[in-house]
Amino acid sequence: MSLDVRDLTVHYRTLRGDVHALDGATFSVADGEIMGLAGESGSGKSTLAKSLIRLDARMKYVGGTVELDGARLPVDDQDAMVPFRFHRVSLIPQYAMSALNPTRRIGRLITELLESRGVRAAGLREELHRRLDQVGLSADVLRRYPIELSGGMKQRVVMVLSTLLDPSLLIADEVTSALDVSTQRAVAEALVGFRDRGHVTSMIFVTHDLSLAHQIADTVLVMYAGKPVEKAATRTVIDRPRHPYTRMLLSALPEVGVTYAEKRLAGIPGHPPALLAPPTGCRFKDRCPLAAAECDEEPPFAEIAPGHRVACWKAG
Amino acid sequence: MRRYLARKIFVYALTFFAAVTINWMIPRFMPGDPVRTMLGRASLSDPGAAEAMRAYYASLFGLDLPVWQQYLNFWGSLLRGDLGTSVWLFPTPVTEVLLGAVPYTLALLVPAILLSWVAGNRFGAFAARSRWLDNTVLPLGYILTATPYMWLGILLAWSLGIVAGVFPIAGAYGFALQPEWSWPFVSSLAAHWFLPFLSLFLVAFGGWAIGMRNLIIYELDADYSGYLEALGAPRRLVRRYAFRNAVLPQLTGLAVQLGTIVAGALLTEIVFAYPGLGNLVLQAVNNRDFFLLQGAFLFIVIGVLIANFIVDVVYVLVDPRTRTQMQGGRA
Amino acid sequence: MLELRGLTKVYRVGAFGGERLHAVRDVGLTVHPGEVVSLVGESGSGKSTIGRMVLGLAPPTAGTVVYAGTDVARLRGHRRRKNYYREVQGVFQDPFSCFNPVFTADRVFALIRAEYFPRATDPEWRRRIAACLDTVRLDPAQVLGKYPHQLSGGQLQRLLIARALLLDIRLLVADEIISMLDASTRIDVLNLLGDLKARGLGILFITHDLSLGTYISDTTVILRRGRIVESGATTAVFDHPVHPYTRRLLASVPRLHRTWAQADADLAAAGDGGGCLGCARHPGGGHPPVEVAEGHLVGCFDDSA
Amino acid sequence: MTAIEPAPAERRWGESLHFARRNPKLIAGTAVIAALLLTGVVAPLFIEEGPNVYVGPQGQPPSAEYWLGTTNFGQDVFAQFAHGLRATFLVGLIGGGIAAAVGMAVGFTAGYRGGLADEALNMVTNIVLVLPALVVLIIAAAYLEARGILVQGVFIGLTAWPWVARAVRAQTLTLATRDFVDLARLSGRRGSSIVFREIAPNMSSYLFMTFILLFGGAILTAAGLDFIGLGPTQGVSLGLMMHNAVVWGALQLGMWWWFVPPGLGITAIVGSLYIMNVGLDEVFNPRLREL
Amino acid sequence: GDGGSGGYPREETLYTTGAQWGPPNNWNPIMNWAYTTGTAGYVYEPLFLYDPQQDEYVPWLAESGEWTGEDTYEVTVRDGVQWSDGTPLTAADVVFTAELGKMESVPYHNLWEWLESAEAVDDRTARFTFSDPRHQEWANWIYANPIVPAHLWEDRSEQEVTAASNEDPVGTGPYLYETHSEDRMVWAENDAWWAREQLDLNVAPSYIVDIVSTSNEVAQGLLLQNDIDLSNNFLPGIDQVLNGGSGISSYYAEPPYMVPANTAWLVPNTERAPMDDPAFRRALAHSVDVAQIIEGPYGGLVEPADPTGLLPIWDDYIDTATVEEHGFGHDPAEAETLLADAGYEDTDGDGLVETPEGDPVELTLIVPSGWTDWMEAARIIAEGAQAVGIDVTADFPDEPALRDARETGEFDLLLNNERQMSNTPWTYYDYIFRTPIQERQTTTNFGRYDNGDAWELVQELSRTPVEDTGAMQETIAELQEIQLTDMPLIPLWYNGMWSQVSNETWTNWPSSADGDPHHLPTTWRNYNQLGAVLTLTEIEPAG
Ligand SMILES: Nc1ncnc2c1ncn2[C@@H]1O[C@H](COP(=O)(O)OP(=O)(O)OP(=O)(O)O)[C@@H](O)[C@H]1O
Ligand SMILES: Nc1ncnc2c1ncn2[C@@H]1O[C@H](COP(=O)(O)OP(=O)(O)OP(=O)(O)O)[C@@H](O)[C@H]1O
Ligand SMILES: [Mg+2]
Ligand SMILES: [Mg+2]
Repeated sequence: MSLDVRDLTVHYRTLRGDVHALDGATFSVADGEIMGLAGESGSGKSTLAKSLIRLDARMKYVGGTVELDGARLPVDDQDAMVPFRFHRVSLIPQYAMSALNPTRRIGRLITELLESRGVRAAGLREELHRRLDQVGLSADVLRRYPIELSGGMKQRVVMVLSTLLDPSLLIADEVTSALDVSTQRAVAEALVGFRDRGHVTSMIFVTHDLSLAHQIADTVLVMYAGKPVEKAATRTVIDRPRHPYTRMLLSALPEVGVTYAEKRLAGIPGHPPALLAPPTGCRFKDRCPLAAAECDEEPPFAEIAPGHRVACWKAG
Repeated sequence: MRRYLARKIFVYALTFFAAVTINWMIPRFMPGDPVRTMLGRASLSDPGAAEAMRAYYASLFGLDLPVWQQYLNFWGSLLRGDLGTSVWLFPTPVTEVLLGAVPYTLALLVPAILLSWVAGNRFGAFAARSRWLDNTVLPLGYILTATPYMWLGILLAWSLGIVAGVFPIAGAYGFALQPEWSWPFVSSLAAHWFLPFLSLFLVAFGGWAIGMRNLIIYELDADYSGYLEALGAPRRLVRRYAFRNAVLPQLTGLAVQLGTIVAGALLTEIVFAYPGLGNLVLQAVNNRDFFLLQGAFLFIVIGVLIANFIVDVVYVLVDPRTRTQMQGGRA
Repeated sequence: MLELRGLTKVYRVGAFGGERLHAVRDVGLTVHPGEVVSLVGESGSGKSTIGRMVLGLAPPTAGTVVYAGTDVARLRGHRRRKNYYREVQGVFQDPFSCFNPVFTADRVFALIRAEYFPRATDPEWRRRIAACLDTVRLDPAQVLGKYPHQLSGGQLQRLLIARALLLDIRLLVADEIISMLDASTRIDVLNLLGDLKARGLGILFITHDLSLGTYISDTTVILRRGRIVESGATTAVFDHPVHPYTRRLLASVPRLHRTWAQADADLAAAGDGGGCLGCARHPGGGHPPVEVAEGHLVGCFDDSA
Repeated sequence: MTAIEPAPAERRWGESLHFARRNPKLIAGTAVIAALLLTGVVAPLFIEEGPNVYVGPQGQPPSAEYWLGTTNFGQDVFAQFAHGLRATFLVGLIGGGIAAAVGMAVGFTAGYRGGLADEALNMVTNIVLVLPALVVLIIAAAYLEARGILVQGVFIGLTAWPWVARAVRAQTLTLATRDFVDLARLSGRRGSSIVFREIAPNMSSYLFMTFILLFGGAILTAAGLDFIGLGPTQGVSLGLMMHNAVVWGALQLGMWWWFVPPGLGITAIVGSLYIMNVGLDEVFNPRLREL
Repeated sequence: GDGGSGGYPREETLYTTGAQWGPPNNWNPIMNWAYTTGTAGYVYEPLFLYDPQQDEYVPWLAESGEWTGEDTYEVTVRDGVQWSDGTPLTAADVVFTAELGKMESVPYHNLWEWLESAEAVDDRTARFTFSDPRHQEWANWIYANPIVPAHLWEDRSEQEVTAASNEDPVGTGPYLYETHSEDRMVWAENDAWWAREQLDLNVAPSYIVDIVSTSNEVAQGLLLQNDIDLSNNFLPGIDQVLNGGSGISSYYAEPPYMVPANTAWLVPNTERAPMDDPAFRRALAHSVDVAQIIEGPYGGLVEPADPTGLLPIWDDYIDTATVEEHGFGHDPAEAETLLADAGYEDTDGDGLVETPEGDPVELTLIVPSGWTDWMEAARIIAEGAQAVGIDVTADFPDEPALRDARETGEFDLLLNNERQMSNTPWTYYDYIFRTPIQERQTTTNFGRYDNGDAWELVQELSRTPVEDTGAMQETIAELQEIQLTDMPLIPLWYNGMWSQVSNETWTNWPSSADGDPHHLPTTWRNYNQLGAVLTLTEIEPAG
């Protein structure tokens, strides 16, 4: 068991009250697993990703536990988290384009960061070059400033840097959303390559695009309104989704070849609930065609088949 | 990079041209013609003598030529370093008068600017560190920048000079001394220099501290800081990066603020009767010596231009971003 | 109805505009009433620039945009431009940035009213808006009087379409209007465009997502570095891509039922060596657009240019 | 949703008000300004004689009768202070107002028009920026035979605008790339109304803060001019009071009540304006709020 | 202060300030409006000194001088006087100096309007022959103008004479140029000064450091800190210090403390109505509350002027009977009566009078902006005038503008005090009455008062020998009669010869007290010729 998250709850403090952006997430990621984390915008994907490594000033840890490789990850204590960061848990942020200090040469930045974490940079130089090579960058980039690189290059530099210490868990938050299809593919495949070579043990790959998750993830966790609604092996989620939300989401995806004239697809009516005061019970019930009285009670995130969990009364 | 500097130099050249032209206009389009000022002071009661003297001075100042020729001559003599003759200190050349004063002004300005900039930036970065410092010390910074230069000068002169009698409050060095490399002279020079320097320093210091504090907050909030923290970088490193990046806009700020600080130096010199450009400007105004005034103006503008240029060059050297943009690369 | 001929756009960048950037080069295409033309290409290929030129927001460096027989670049004067915008409108990628955040969302309607219908009475105007909102399937009560942040991206995007429909438009330039939307709302907007097309509207549909391109478009134009590399009927282009770039794009599209590996395998199975199929007939590396099938054109350009 | 965070108006104003009420900097700054403004507006109404009338004994320290003492000639320092506040606020208003107007006009035009207009205006801005304002003002003031607060304000305004123009230009440039500007053009709007009705409202808080800084700057500049003796030839201002106090030997004679209040007044006004500005920044700018 | 260590020994150095307002840059005695303080007096010396207190001409470079005929005057130059380069002073130097005046741009060019020739009869005798023997004016010239060395100056062009800074001054006086910098001028004692032997005079300070004034208040600070021994600045509020036993003293121990040095006049433009009406001018004169000016801005540092405006040194020339009859003082009631009698009534009920023709009276009194004491005075004058119904407002244009208005006659009322103390009241009457009126009145008669008879009298006075006080008094009485009835100018107060000294380092300063010397303790321009230089021979180290 690489990562084990139990009831993790994180809120955002705002003027009007707490935004329940992550409300009791329970899931686990196995060694070597790439877990796709999918869901609509605002469903809490980034919140989950961030809370596993560093809560920002606006975020408030409310409850739950995280275990990494059998040891408790002190996500509630930012100072205690420091030793874990980079070494054990690492992140490729959503803002990879602007993640590098614009006034430092990349090589120097990496050296300084490593030294500050007590790692001798010289010892890692060769490995660094090798990994840059793996993602198709020449060692030359180390002498350049971030501004001199294209978006895709920066993305890959961040990727290499984040995984340099072979973390157990890598969180990649929408790392490809801003790229066009061919670059997106290259980056995504590079990530898989990292896992295959053991640079990272397991990975959470955040995306809003299920078809992209399908390309590289072993399992997919679908979130809705701050809660996980379904987790299963990727094929299972794509081919035999059990949660009505997942199903509707998939049916709304146009595929190459499908045309309006031939097959008119339908979206999901309605809106996700406001997370300031989330409704009780199942959060999808207002938009769910199957909703019934029992949905007023919150469905458990139950395992209905091995490795397949769904939070729906009707899924059973 | 070369193109960037070329462009800058072009702007500076244009500014210089505009300044010189304005400058040339000063004595010519001001009320109270300089020749009449001279005559007035010579108190000639005889109309004939007055007329003769008038013609004499008019030709001396070159005011009897057609306007366009005056303008060209002005450029000509300017390039020879000749700024004309002072009316007030007739017949001393303006350049000579100014060169006597410039060292004092520079002696105040250069250390005040550099030290306040360095100290203000350090302090601002330091204050942004804690809520407590931020709330107690920074208001002080605001008060300091809001203080009129001369008022701070007055307060210092009054409290430390007149009441406490610790510092002298007039002149550049003791009146009993002659410039020489001796301990009494140097210490006297320093004692006279200190208060005007201090008031300049303090006001400017406040401004830099606040600027830095605001910038560093933005920098600490920037994505790259967040990334560093997510990778567990110690606050020291994050702050160092933030500081370095925040210093860059402060450098530009230096260029923008230069004029204000120079103005502050002029006012401070007046308060402390420090024999620099400020006092000259004041006397030039009081004595309607527009040739001196234009000379002082030109000196100051050139000084500010040079300083601006230095800042620009330094900026290019320290900020990689400008360099790439200059190469036409896209951000 | 809309015809682009030899459209070229060169931006001057760098200090003093010393560098030139060829954003669009020699692009020609037509949009007929009731036709959806997809403009597909990677980021920076010049799609938006074409859209902006069509909308008269950027003057072309060379070539012409001809709409209903008139050259758009020649539409000098406020009145003429207004008349053009009465028939041609645009909707942009980012619905949030299309609304002025300090005003309520329906200000976009008010602007149209102020410029085009200054004499409309309030009830008349309300009726008109209601009709348009109905077309885009929005409930007036839900969207009017609200600030942009109180509405979802899909709602905002639909408001923008409704805004365009207030005028009797004949042509809509839709620049990546769905890429910012969630999968669940995307399809609604696409369906809406489909409905409009059915009513005879010509649509220039700009996207970098090929899978969306096929859903409603009749014609697909693939753009690369400002040039058209392949164009033709959507089905033709997707089913029989000729240019290697098109094929590479298609293979990179993440699809639900086919992984990248499978796509590569398929290509390999088809014996695709990665060359341009058009070049088979025009050897010698690079050729101007040629017709490989009816209405299916392929251009092969030297990349170094 | 991607990185673009909407800056929603209603919530913004509502939140702004919320934070404004809770922001000690803003409250303190506003309170001081209000108090001084009130003094400047109201107190002169109760002072029957003008500020320059000899009303009492000469050179008296503060007392119950003369709150801030009297000058060498027996003028009431408080009366001068109150009138001076008025003049000082006026100069700030005129100078700041004109600088803001010119700076915005130039900034908006340069930023929105772009191209040649931008190049030219940029050049002008850079030139004026580099010329040391006070020296230019000294010359301009020396040029005038009779100087009033109004003219002083106008002159100050005409030299203080360049950095505003720069800042507004930069802001306009970013805002002009926002799609709603293009959309307004598609709605048949003219350039000028796009600038003033679409772009400017988005910068309102920024523009307001700019004005505050200009206001304070104008006051300081005016004080400097007054101090050199190039202040208004009629009337009182705080700078002129300082000038008079110094000229009449208040320092040497230890008449602190003569030279402390005007300087303190200026510092209080400008300092409060600056602090208000930080307060406003914190109110409008969510990123600064937690600090 | 920190002046104690190093440099010039404090007890041998005299620190002065108040005359030099800009960096020292000019040691040319011909440019008498621009030379560095001390150039005339310390370095270049005149033939005579004039002691105004004693009304005495003190032979200086001249051993004697007398009118040898109706039109001729002969000077005998002192024997054994040497220029500081060792060359002896001769009559040729005197003649040369006078002849410099033939250059148009030399300030005393108009000397040659009435001087016919100057010649050196022998080494020690110079003879002047006059076309118009103006005794008073000549007496003035002969002490006011220092002699320059012919052997160094004779090759100089007009420009070098009148517009060069003459660095390296070579004179005959008690001091030599030592050094100068931006803010000071240092003079060192001339050990070879002729007066040591010949007159047994010795200047006490080995050094004089004259500090450039940047402002009065700075001078005040320096004086109070004993960094300065003699300050010739106007120091408002100094009376508080003088009374405080601080070692600072002035000429008089009681108000006005200062020696009256010139008269401040209210100048009405007599070419403009209603100032062209003597009755109106008289009424205006009665409205001015001089006492309030003296108490207010001046804090008692000045005295009200005599109705004739003559300085106290000229008390003997005041015709008391005339003053008795026509004199005036602050008397609002009288002013109102005078106005009413002359037909100035308030016809429209605004509290302000109109002219007999019914035109409104709206007058502006101008003084230069920044001249704070005068600005205050102007306000008080305006208030006084308002109080009697004359609408006067004070306005403060810039000095050049004011000067221009003054010269061209584009003004209603102004203040002026440009005539200083001198050897004869003739200089005052010249100032008041000189005609014909020029397009520009640059130095005299700013009010453009045109009275040919009066000017005849002034010229007559000019020709009266200076010893003939009786004749002078007669002519002056007639002038005073005209002056007091016609009121071309309204005298207000005597400006002081601002002078405050510190007794810390130097004592025995001149004062009015018995036993103290009586010379003028000042460094002001042209006052050395009035005997101020003698102060230096009388002060004593305090130590
Ligand atoms: N700083 C914040 N303050 C208040 N609420 C926030 C903040 N950040 C995010 N939220 C809210 O928390 C919820 C979850 O946000 P989160 O960023 O985790 O979503 P996401 O699934 O990553 O969406 P996206 O696909 O847009 O990145 C949303 O409703 C969002 O509005
Ligand atoms: N105003 C401009 N000035 C200079 N260059 C520009 C400008 N607008 C666009 N460009 C450049 O022109 C090229 C084409 O840009 P365009 O926006 O048309 O691409 P796009 O295909 O729409 O890309 P995306 O998918 O990212 O929107 C790009 O290289 C871009 O940087
Ligand atoms: Mg996210
Ligand atoms: Mg685009």
